[in-house]
Amino acid sequence: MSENGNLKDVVVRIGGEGGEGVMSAGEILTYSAARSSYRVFTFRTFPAEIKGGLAMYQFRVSPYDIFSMGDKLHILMAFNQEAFDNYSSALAEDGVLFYDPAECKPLDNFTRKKYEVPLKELAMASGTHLAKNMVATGFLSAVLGIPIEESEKQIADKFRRKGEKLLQQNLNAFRSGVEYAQKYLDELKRFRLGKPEGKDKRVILSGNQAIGFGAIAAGCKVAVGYPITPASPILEFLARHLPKFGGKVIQNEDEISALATCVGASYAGAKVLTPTSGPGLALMTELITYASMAELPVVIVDVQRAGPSTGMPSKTEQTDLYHVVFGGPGEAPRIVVAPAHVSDCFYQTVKAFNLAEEYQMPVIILSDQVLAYQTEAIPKPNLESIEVVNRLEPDYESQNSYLRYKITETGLAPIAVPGHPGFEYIAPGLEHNERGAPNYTPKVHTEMQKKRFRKLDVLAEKLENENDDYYEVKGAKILIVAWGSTYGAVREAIEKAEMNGIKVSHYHPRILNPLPKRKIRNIIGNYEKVIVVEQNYNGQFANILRTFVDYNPIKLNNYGGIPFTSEEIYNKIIEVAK
Amino acid sequence: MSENGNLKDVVVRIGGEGGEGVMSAGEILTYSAARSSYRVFTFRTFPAEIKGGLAMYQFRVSPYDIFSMGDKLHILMAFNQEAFDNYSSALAEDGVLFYDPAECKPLDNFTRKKYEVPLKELAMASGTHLAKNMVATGFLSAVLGIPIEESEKQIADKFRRKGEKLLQQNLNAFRSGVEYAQKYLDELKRFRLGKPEGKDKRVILSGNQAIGFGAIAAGCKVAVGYPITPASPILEFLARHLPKFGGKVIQNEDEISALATCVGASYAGAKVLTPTSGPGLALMTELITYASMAELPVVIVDVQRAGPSTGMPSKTEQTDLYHVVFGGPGEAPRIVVAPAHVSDCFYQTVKAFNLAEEYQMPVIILSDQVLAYQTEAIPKPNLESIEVVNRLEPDYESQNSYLRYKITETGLAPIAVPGHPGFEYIAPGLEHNERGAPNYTPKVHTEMQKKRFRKLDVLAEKLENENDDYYEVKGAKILIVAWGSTYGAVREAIEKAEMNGIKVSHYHPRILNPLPKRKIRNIIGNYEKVIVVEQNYNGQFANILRTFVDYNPIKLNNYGGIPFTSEEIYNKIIEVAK
Amino acid sequence: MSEAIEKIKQAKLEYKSDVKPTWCPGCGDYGVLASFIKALGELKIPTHKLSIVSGIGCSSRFPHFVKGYNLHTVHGRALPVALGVKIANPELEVFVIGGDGDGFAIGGGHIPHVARRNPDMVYIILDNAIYGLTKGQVSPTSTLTMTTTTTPYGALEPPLNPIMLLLAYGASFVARGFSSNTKQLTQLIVEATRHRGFAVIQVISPCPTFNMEITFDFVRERVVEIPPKHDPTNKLKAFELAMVQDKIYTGIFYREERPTFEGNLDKIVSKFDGNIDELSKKERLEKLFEQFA
Amino acid sequence: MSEAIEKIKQAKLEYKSDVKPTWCPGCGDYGVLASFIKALGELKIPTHKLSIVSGIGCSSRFPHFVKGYNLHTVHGRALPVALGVKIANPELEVFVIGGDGDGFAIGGGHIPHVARRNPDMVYIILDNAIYGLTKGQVSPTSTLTMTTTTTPYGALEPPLNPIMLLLAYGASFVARGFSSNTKQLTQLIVEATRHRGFAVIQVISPCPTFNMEITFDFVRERVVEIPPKHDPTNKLKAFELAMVQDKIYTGIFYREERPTFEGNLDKIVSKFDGNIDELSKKERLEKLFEQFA
Ligand SMILES: Cc1ncc(C[n+]2csc(CCOP(=O)(O)OP(=O)(O)O)c2C)c(N)n1
Ligand SMILES: Cc1ncc(C[n+]2csc(CCOP(=O)(O)OP(=O)(O)O)c2C)c(N)n1
Ligand code: SF4
Ligand code: SF4
Ligand SMILES: [Mg+2]
Ligand SMILES: [Mg+2]
Repeated sequence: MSENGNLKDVVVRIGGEGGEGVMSAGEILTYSAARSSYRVFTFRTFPAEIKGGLAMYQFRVSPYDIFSMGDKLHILMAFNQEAFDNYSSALAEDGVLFYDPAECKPLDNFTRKKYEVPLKELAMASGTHLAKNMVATGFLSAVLGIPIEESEKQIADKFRRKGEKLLQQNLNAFRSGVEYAQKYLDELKRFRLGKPEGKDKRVILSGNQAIGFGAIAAGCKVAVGYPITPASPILEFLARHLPKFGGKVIQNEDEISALATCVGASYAGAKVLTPTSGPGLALMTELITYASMAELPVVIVDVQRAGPSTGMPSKTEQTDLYHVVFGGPGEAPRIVVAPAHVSDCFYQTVKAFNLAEEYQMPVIILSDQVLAYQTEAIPKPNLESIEVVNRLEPDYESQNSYLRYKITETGLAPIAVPGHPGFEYIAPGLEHNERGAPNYTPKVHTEMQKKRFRKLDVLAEKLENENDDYYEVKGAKILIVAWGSTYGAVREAIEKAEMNGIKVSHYHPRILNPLPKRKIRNIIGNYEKVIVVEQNYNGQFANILRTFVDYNPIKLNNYGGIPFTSEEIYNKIIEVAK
Repeated sequence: MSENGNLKDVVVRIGGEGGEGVMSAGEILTYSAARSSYRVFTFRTFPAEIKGGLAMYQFRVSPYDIFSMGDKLHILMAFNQEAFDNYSSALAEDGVLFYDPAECKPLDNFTRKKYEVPLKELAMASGTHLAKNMVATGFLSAVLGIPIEESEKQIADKFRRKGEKLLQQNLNAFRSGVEYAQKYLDELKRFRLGKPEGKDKRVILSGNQAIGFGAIAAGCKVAVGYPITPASPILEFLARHLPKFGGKVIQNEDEISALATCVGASYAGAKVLTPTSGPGLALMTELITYASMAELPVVIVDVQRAGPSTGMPSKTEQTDLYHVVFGGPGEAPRIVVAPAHVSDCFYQTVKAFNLAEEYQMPVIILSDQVLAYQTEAIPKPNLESIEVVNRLEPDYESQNSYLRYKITETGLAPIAVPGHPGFEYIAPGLEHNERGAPNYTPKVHTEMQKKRFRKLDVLAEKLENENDDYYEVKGAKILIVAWGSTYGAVREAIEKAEMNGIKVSHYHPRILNPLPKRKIRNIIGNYEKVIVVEQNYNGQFANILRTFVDYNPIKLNNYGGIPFTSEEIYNKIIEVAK
Repeated sequence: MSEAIEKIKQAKLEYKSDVKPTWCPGCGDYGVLASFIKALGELKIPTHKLSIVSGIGCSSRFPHFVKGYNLHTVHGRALPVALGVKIANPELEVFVIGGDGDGFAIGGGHIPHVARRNPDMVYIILDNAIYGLTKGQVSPTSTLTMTTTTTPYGALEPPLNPIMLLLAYGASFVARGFSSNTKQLTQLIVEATRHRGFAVIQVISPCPTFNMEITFDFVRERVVEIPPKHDPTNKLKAFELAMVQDKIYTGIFYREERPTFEGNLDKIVSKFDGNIDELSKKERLEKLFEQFA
Repeated sequence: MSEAIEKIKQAKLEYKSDVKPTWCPGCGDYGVLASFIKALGELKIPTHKLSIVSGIGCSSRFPHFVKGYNLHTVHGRALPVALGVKIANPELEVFVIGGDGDGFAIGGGHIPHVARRNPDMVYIILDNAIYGLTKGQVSPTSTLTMTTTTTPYGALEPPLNPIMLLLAYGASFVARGFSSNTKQLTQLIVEATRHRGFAVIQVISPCPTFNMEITFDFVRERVVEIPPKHDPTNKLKAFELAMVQDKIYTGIFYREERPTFEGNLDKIVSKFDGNIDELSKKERLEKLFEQFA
């Protein structure tokens, strides 16, 4: 809480039936806040079904910097009984419930403060029961003190295309929500947000969008995909925007062909990307090994969802790490990059393209469902600070006969781009000699396996000296190791621990394969206790650490399909600190 | 060497151009020896191309028990120069070369004994140059003392269908080979084999055939596959023989559909199998996770070949372990079984079917190219000793409503077989409640993940108390851990070490997932040095041990595409023992 | 058999499961579900002999809503899974139900091979010319130039013509229905089920949520029954009818009688006397071992 | 440019690579290779503008034997890989060469989608009605009842008819050749290459090692050139011709002119002024960021 008794940040969840407009209510509030320079953080789930099933939109808003979607709710807005039943227990001690009395009856044993908001009734009065969500939007804008005009502008944008009548009905609904809130405003004063800090230029992006931006900035020229939740928005973003940068985007008949087309385009000289999720990634397995064998740069984005099999397409999990590191028959080197938050999605995507070009192999970006849809108001990426790497081409003037797969100390040899006379070569899936011709002798296979893996060694060696993923706190005895989207929850848990006198360091590697083993051993060696936080059953990264640095850490796992709260992590810190 | 100066066993390699009949020469010799109660062991490679390229057939024959294909060659029969160039260095100190002077000129610096055998000339004299291989067969029969009549019977069987003329030409060629040998017989006396020990009934099987027999014995009713080297012979064996046991075999349009059809047949109540190799296995990844999620028994045989990608289809490697243990997005439990030798192929396949039925999940049998084609004269499997397990079905008289995915202590619940009224259920790929209906709540997903993995815990616990894969030598300070087809080479290396005064124990687990961790820790704890022997670059099983029992062993790896010799392993033992 | 079991048996004609459809209001798939259940009733198929297999998609949720020994598998693989169900237990009435994307995009490689094999099963394609479940991407049957989330500047490829494909593959019963014409659709499903062989019905089943081109109105304006004079055993004529673009013909384009796959497989097995118990199995195995001795 | 480069350029019409074909003596594929190289010479395609893409199979070894910017990919995926090559560099002359199994079994799901897109490339199917490389298993074009290693009791399914499939998919040039008729085949390859769009040639290319039914003699007895009166723009007539079973027609069944896929893609890009350098790229990115602020 800030000095005047107001909350420093407010966590709001809106819950209702899929199709009731929960998402658009949340989005309007988010954008209005962010455009007014507030920090915002969002998280959402929806049922995999199109209509029906419980949907929720959660956002956290603050005038100060925040790292995650927050833990306990300060506000729950329940459109119906199911939302109350499922979410009311997530309310903080001092949290409040807003509910539509027409659709929801809080149970007798519910002890938090509750307020009726007659969503349906007010919507009907505005002309359509479909505008329930606009009533809620107005009501929450007023309670939080988010500028009304911003929201109205958005509603106007949203409904203009759909006709004047609908627009008016929705605006009226919004206003009736604002008005209805007035009677509670005094009582709810502590939810009103202060003026935001700083005024840096921000853009509001989801993780998926930030990856799309990263691809464009890195020079992606061909993107091919097959729709799959929660990765489709990347393909959709690129389909709309990549052509503006001379790029070509196509939806193929499946994931196998999506990666196949990327492989062909990469051979022909283009930077390529294909976005997918678990089931699609599984189908790409064979071609990943081909790209690794033929040493072609490709970037694959795996937006993880909860598995196994079709699993829970609209829920989150970090369960594909094993597959991207160890999956695939034979032994085929690849690089794995895991962004930690929305702005990181942008920078790590640029890095992924650079690594693919430099190391001539598949690079897999591991995102997940939370990061995919999480919307954050991030500082606008600085394009000047970005370095773009392009593949090393041979000296086309050279008179030496061209050896595409020359065995070198680094494992790397220049890639000829088709169209250059005298540099014709074949990209083979068979084991091959330096020219690419099939060769199955033990010597050649042994040397070629070493050569291909040597490229990972070169990268690992570089990583030994990079430290931007290590957040060291002097005097800490506990280290948290985590990866991917758990970043924010970990940082907030560490802040909370610090406030309670426990110092904790944080190592959050962005490149998960290869690993800088000496560096990790050194880091780990400085702590009495190491906790690996990840969202899966097996403790996949923890197990990888056991293998590669022979260290058996404490594991904190969660695998219910919804992200860690910082409280879960904080509690573990307390437990371990004892 | 045995007392009279004769060799205890003889290792022979025949090398020539693909299409010159190297394989059939080898096979005739093998069968003749085995039918005369000799122990035999074979190994072969051929070029992935159909015709052309170097092909070789190696066999080791002995009147006494043997475990592997042997190391250095006693005899090399070179059909052409390429065979000499590639294989002459594999000859033992006292090994001898037989070569066709028309096609091959030993280099001047070749120091071993060499003998001309005019294969082509003698073949032409018999009527066709195509019968070179028969000349060689006759010559080697005489040198080794393998009964001539057995070979003649086989030649007759082989050529009868092709017409009397061809048959006579080949028989003549064979006989001229026998005759030609007479002049060397004295000088080559030490290669003549003694009378074989024992007279137990033996069958001559390759690993692939033994797997086919195992499937039939276990009650397989549907086999579906897509051809791929080196797994096709399993499908071909079953296509011919399974219908005799009421089973159905089909070749599908790809590996995805092959596993899909197996999954459907398993649901309908049949025991199913699909054989494949790396690239096909990669394509099955998604459906493996589905079978795991829907808890359907399926047996997949992965006959490993050298990778990555298309790699070296006709060469061997143990590089799919990572994929079968860790591959697949989400977290989907599965069992991995690795037979160690030909007779083990039979028994482990029966076990794989039993495990699939009992634990209701995919079971992957990891074989490899050597084991696939290696022919061994094994004691005829005793069908009475075999236990066949069938899936647990519900009590169809029960009045309780049927919960296919009931959460139980073992994770197991009965599977209803279609056709029983009142027990209809859906096999879902989505996360589901106990009835199979979609459910995405954190509680259900968490409990279901635990339930599915609990089945592996139950199996691992059982394995803690089984010790038939541990060959303990009292007083040994060194332990070799190995898996799959390296068995024979390891056993012979250990025998050799023992003869040289170094005691070595051997742990050769057949089930590679799940692992009995306490048992392994106990075993390992008894040794000063532990060497993990495997045929891959990364040391996959060694790394798995690091993860699951926190032990970092010494690694012995080889990844050239041809199997370990016992000498390589023996040398490592010597090095480690120092 | 206990009383309870008797009761369950009597209740077997109640086809609806206790999972409620989650389709959008107005989705064409409701009409197909209704027709399907009516057809099952008419055919008197007991639920324990029923097996519905699907892939992934809005339409592929179908098997959750009907009682039976069903499988809700992975995207695009329903047909080969169903083939396995049928060959392992030819007694079951097997239906495959799924969408245009599931069938003709990711699953497109399986249809030719199942079609030419001619297993006795029914494949109902709920064609809405869009990816519904993933929220509105272009599908193989979407119209040329159609804008969708992944084709913001218009689709670049002419749609596939499912009827032509199935004719070319050798499906032995090929028909088209419209989800709003439940009477005709019910009859098509009944006939397809009675047909011995691989019977396919393409059902035009609009998605009012995401497809703004192939709407109910669009279809209604173009739908025409195949003229009764059409000879459904003439494949070339069927092609001709299928090539018509300005009308949407419904009814049976083609039918032919030929041996079923499971029947052919049984013929192989019965070469060897199919009556196998544990004892004769062991005897036969011993005999087979002899061949390798 | 140095002298050496000049020399390489002059040598560009020597198409043979230094990898020697490893096909069996007598394999039909030799005739196709000869015809292909002749056609390249006639078309004067320089090797640095040539890209041959294949999957896996005896026939798929093809790109190793011809100089070019080639890819020898994985089983069944040559077409989508080639599509990528073409869209990333429309200047290249792209050929896909592979077998009946590679194309119609494991790769069968890709053909419809590449065909309807109509990229300007040539697909040559070396159809031996068998799996050669894996030593003699049944293929999608093997004849009904054929015995092979995996069908010891005879194949149970009628073969697919590649020409009919390609017509149904919307391929814009569909032809058939015979590996022994290298003169006709060379001309078909030349015409297919000149055709702007997706051109497919099914070449009957017998496998004397494993296919004892579709032998050279068998084909020679049945092969007939398509009568010159055939109108290759009439799709229904093309179907009729393709359905003939007792003869093996060779020549062009069908051709049609329509926009190419890469052309369509370029149209989208050119909506936005395709001249992009690093500077304008940054400007455009900044503008795009504005939309999200
Ligand atoms: C391997 C894989 N790729 C992608 C998806 C995502 N996905 C689910 S349904 C679907 C397409 C749905 O379209 P359609 O089959 O036409 O069914 P509809 O929803 O329109 O009924 C896709 C792409 C998936 N589940 N699995
Ligand atoms: C995923 C995968 N499955 C199976 C194989 C094995 N395989 C290699 S070639 C081939 C079929 C060859 O037949 P075809 O395409 O007709 O070519 P041909 O050899 O007859 O020219 C198969 C099944 C493979 N390489 N990859
Ligand atoms: S999205 Fe379309 S297909 Fe899916 S349920 Fe809604 S209306 Fe039906
Ligand atoms: S096996 Fe057949 S297709 Fe392959 S090279 Fe030999 S003849 Fe040609
Ligand atoms: Mg659809
Ligand atoms: Mg073929």
